[in-house]
Amino acid sequence: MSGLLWYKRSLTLAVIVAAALVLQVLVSLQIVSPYVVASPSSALAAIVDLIRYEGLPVLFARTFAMTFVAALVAIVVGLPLGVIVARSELLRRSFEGWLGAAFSAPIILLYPLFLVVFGRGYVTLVVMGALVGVVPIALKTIEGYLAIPRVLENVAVSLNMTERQRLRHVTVPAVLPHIFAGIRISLIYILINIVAIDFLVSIGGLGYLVGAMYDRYDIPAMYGAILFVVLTSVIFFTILERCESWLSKR
Amino acid sequence: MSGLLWYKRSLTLAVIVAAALVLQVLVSLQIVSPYVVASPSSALAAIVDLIRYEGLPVLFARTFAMTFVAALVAIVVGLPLGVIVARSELLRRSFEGWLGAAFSAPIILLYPLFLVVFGRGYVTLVVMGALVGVVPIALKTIEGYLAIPRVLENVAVSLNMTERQRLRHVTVPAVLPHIFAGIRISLIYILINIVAIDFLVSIGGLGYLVGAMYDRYDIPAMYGAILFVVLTSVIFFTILERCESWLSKR
Amino acid sequence: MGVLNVSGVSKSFAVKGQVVKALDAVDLEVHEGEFVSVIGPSGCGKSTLFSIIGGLQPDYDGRIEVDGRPAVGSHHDIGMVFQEESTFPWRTALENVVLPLQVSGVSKKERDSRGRELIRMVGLEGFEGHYPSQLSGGMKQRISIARTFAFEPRIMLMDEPFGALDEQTRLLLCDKLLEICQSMRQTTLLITHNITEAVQMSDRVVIMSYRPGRIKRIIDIDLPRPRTSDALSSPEFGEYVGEIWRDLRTEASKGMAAEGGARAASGAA
Amino acid sequence: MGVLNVSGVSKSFAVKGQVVKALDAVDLEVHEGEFVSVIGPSGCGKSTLFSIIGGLQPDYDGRIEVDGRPAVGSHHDIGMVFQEESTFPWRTALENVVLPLQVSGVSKKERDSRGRELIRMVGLEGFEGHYPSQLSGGMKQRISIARTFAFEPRIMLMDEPFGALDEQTRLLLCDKLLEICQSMRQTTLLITHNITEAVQMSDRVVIMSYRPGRIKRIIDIDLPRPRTSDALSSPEFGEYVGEIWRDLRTEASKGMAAEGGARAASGAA
Amino acid sequence: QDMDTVKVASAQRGLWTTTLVYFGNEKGIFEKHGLNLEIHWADGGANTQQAVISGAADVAVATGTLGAITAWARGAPVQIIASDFTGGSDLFWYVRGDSEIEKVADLDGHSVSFSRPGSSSHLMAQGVVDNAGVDAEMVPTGGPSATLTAVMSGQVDVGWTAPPTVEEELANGKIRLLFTGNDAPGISDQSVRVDIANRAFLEEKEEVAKRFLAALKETIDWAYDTDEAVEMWAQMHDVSVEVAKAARDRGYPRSAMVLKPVSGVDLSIEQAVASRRLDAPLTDAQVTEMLKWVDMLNK
Ligand SMILES: Nc1ncnc2c1ncn2[C@@H]1O[C@H](COP(=O)(O)OP(=O)(O)OP(=O)(O)O)[C@@H](O)[C@H]1O
Ligand SMILES: Nc1ncnc2c1ncn2[C@@H]1O[C@H](COP(=O)(O)OP(=O)(O)OP(=O)(O)O)[C@@H](O)[C@H]1O
Ligand SMILES: [Mg+2]
Ligand SMILES: [Mg+2]
Repeated sequence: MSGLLWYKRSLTLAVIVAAALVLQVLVSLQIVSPYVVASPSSALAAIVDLIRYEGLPVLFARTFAMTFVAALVAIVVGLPLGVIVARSELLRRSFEGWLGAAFSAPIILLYPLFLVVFGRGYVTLVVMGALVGVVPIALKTIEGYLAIPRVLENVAVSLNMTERQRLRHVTVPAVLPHIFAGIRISLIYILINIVAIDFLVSIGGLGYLVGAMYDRYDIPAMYGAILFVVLTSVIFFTILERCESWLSKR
Repeated sequence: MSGLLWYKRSLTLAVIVAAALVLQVLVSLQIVSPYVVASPSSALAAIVDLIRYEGLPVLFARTFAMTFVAALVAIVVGLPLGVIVARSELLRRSFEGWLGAAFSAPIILLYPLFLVVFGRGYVTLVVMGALVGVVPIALKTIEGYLAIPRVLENVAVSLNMTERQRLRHVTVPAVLPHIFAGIRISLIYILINIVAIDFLVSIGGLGYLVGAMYDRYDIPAMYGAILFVVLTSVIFFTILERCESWLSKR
Repeated sequence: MGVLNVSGVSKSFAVKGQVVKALDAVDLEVHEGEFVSVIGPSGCGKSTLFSIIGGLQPDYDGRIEVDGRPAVGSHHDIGMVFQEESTFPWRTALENVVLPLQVSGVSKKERDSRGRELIRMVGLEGFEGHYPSQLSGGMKQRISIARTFAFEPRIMLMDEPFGALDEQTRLLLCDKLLEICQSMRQTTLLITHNITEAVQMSDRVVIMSYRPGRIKRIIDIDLPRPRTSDALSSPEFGEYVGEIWRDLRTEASKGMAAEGGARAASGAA
Repeated sequence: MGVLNVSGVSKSFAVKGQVVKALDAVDLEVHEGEFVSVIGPSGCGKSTLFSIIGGLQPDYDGRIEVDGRPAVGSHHDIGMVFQEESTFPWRTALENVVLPLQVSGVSKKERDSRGRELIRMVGLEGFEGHYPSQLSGGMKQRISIARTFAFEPRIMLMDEPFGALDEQTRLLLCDKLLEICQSMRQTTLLITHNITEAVQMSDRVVIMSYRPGRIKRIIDIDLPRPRTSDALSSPEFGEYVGEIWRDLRTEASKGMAAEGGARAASGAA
Repeated sequence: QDMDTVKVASAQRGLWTTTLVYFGNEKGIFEKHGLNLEIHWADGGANTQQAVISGAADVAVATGTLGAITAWARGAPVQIIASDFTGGSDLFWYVRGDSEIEKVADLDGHSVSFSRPGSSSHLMAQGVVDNAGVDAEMVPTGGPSATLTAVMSGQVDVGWTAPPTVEEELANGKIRLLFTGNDAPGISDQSVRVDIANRAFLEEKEEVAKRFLAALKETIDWAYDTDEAVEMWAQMHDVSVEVAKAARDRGYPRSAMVLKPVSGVDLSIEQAVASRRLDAPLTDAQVTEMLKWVDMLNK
């Protein structure tokens, strides 16, 4: 496994670096206007100032924390929801498909109202993040729950397992991978929503920073900030991977 | 098939109606503030005015058209991209996973720059929509392409099929379902992005309408407008379903 | 008076309105140390009978007795090997085999040593640490069998354990299983649709009719023990095979036609 | 001088660095109207040979000749039935069967009538409109076979067509196939790992060694024709089965051990 | 004595009127009145008012009159507590130096920007355009710097701004002045921006609100009697004090900075109805109700 994984990682890295280089050239040759796309080097350089003067670390920490909490909420709500729906034929039939589409519709447009209800603060971001995050987790949980091999459940019965043993030895390990897939998707949703709304109403996270830099028309700094948004998602994905392999090892 | 489908539809409908009723009650009992959530009835009522005074039909048509064009572009770009990547081991290894995550990162935040490049108009919306729409289509195409059963390709060879026959009888029918799944996802992305950006910079579609109603504190009208966003997605999904069953029938 | 007594067991399923009678008044008796096979065409109700005896299928007519005491629900004296591939993909071979011991709370140390022993018994030493995805179909089945032996059941209940394997692997595994069962005098009820397998292993072969699943005939196999697959070439062996096939052929033909129909019906849903 | 001549065919695969020799100098000759079976343990290279003869595997050593003319690439005179389930899920039974005709541009009207005829031939009348998902495994295989017959090949090349089916269904289908081939005097090369099947159908059985895949022995089956599965019970039949099994047993045992190892290796990747 | 905290929402950090409260706070004037301000910057229009409606802020300064009226009329829990700025002398509209637009009459078929719907810039631009009877497209472009980008990149033809953001570009001819807010009819004596407060806040802490407005008044006097505020302002935009001072006197005559009365309300209502923010004009009774706090709070 790990060998391949490592290979994959380094490949990805290579591609990213290559892309960066190309961009660098394009920009420095003015083929792409530096008022639209900052050269990677200048973006990286800008990060220094962002840290020194704009309190990047704090903002980064905030966005990270908000995403984390929102994800937790989404899991705490989405998981049971998924299980309930999966267990009920009727609910499932109706929830899947159309509602799925309707759900993923423009919740983000309602941000003003959430501002009204939850006030102009971190709570709003977390709530809206969690809201968009719940759906994929629930859906994937359903999927996983339905994918548990009947035969393994039969084995559990034939071995006279208790409910708890069965949960521990069959249900959880079987559903876990699906749940993690769900968490991955919802993490992206959550992060994008939190950052985007913060960008709009300047509540004080990476989104706000991106917005502020744009308002000053400091393009390199803006990209520097966006880099940190991407970094956030990468960090979360790494953590998730660890959790998963750790959990599935037991 | 159709019997079940019908059953599913009606179930969904039932759920929606039920939800609407509950909301209606909550709002009219002031349990939920009408400054936050409009009662479904008032939202529906507001639609009349939206049509009469705000040119809802035109705005709706615009958003619909923009989404449609963006989707077309996304398909035209994403499909070949997917095929190319699927065919190259190296590209695939690096594109999947991490880049997928990075991709789905906050493109929407770049809208100011797109305004600069493509001007403050429909083009920007279409371009940004297409941009976010490409990724899922490409990914699903890859998935589908890799899922073509080797044995069917062997059958094609053993029957001395020409490249065209092979494409028509094996590749296309095998990949089609995956592609459609991809189109569904990207349609949602596209619609949300187009509406959201339009909401921010009032270019003149449903997003602009939602924004305008919000600026006027006309909450029912705002929800009325949002309803039409959802309607748009529903229409697209219905069309897609038709296309798919029609295509797979031949 | 057998270890396992099945008397008058009937079972029907409601499939889209109409009722399918899967089992009809099945009587069956397995004695201590005996090896009995139930053979019948696909869809005749073998797995249904299997799950009823194993206690996975609570509602049925008739009675199941173990040592004369009525058996309800899953039973400590009955160990099951399933038709489908039933290893836990997230557990290594060893972890799969020791699962029953883990469930009944045996210490890690002890269960490991016993697990390794069982794995040796089914001839898989060296593969303790492999995951099912790294094993061939035949090896996975051997793991499932070892797992059930770890359960130390009085009665071993198997549903086409080798159904998914190619004939040669099957013949080899049958030899292996036969050897183990004979050495342990393991009471076994084997469900199969493979005639050679049934003849090769059994003291008695129970032939089932297609639908409703009834017991059509019981044949005593008196070939000398210990047996191996080499018996294949003996004329008596051929006799038995031929005799059983003559009985089954009609049933199987019925089955093949009907099955397609059934699938079509369900597929149309 | 046979219709199909395989001379000195060898093939190696590079699996993670080390080279696996799948086939080693295989010579084989199939005459007009003859039914030849190739039998060998799992992993001995049967499918490799199959795909080389069928022209799916262009790079190999040795020569394949049809009517004395070297055959390169997929060949109009060779029709293939695959080991894996190979019906097109998005086509009905009829549409599956007529695919070869459609490819070679036969008019809709004609190909339908011929398609129905073929479906009747394999005993599936009434299922023309069903999709594979609505058919049982046995029925799907019959569809694939009918599809290959629609191709009207001079040589029918089959890779374990019944490998996935239960023994009884297999016996019945073998009878069916046998009947068809005999009536059409269809030249056939059947690849199988089922001894009974080989003996029941063939004029000659080619036994392959495990690895590298070599031809270990060729046995002529002179049982009276027309044959059916009833021959099962005849002592000669048992003789042949026993004889072949004695040869195969050692190979199969080698296979079973090695295969697991191989899977482990590949699985570990 | 112990301090009362007032949460203040203000639009667009950097404009004279929106930032004055901040300067005053820095100077310590509010502290002197026993007030401890928490200022946060929204981006004008409905979002500033949302802060107050949601209770996230107690008061908002320098927010558009139209938006305030609409919010109040729709029953949102907000009250107008003072006039922030009267007349349109502080906002002006410009075109690129190379634009073919010479005068307002040339605006036909061109686009004119404003900050956000319902803001004072919206109302003035609309006024000028309507008055000239030209058919121009109205486009919300956000803050002055974003707007400058929009103009320079040709997204809009006419940009809006407020001193001293673009003094430099004006000087070196990159842009040309086209019209100011006062060119809109009736604007010169209309309260285009008001200060608003959350109703609950007013009812619970009327006396705090009084002190806030008193401090605000003192801040204004200080900002015109001394040059300290202007210096702060100049530093914020790093322009010379002279430039800043000129900008203040041209754009923000002291006469426009009276907290009371809120004038030109009828015109505002008229415009609100015209832009369909109100379904019907407010009755006199409603108007009195809407403005009652202005008199109660401003001594
Ligand atoms: N849960 C179920 N619901 C409805 N019908 C069922 C169910 N289980 C079995 N059946 C029906 O009962 C009959 C017997 O099924 P069963 O699986 O016992 O046959 P089988 O002999 O095990 O077949 P095979 O040899 O293919 O395993 C079949 O017709 C099947 O369709
Ligand atoms: N494409 C390939 N790449 C690498 N190794 C291969 C490939 N195809 C086959 N092999 C190896 O060649 C050997 C023969 O494979 P083949 O499939 O021909 O055996 P087989 O006799 O058909 O087995 P079975 O009876 O299970 O179908 C095996 O060891 C297999 O691992
Ligand atoms: Mg069964
Ligand atoms: Mg093979």
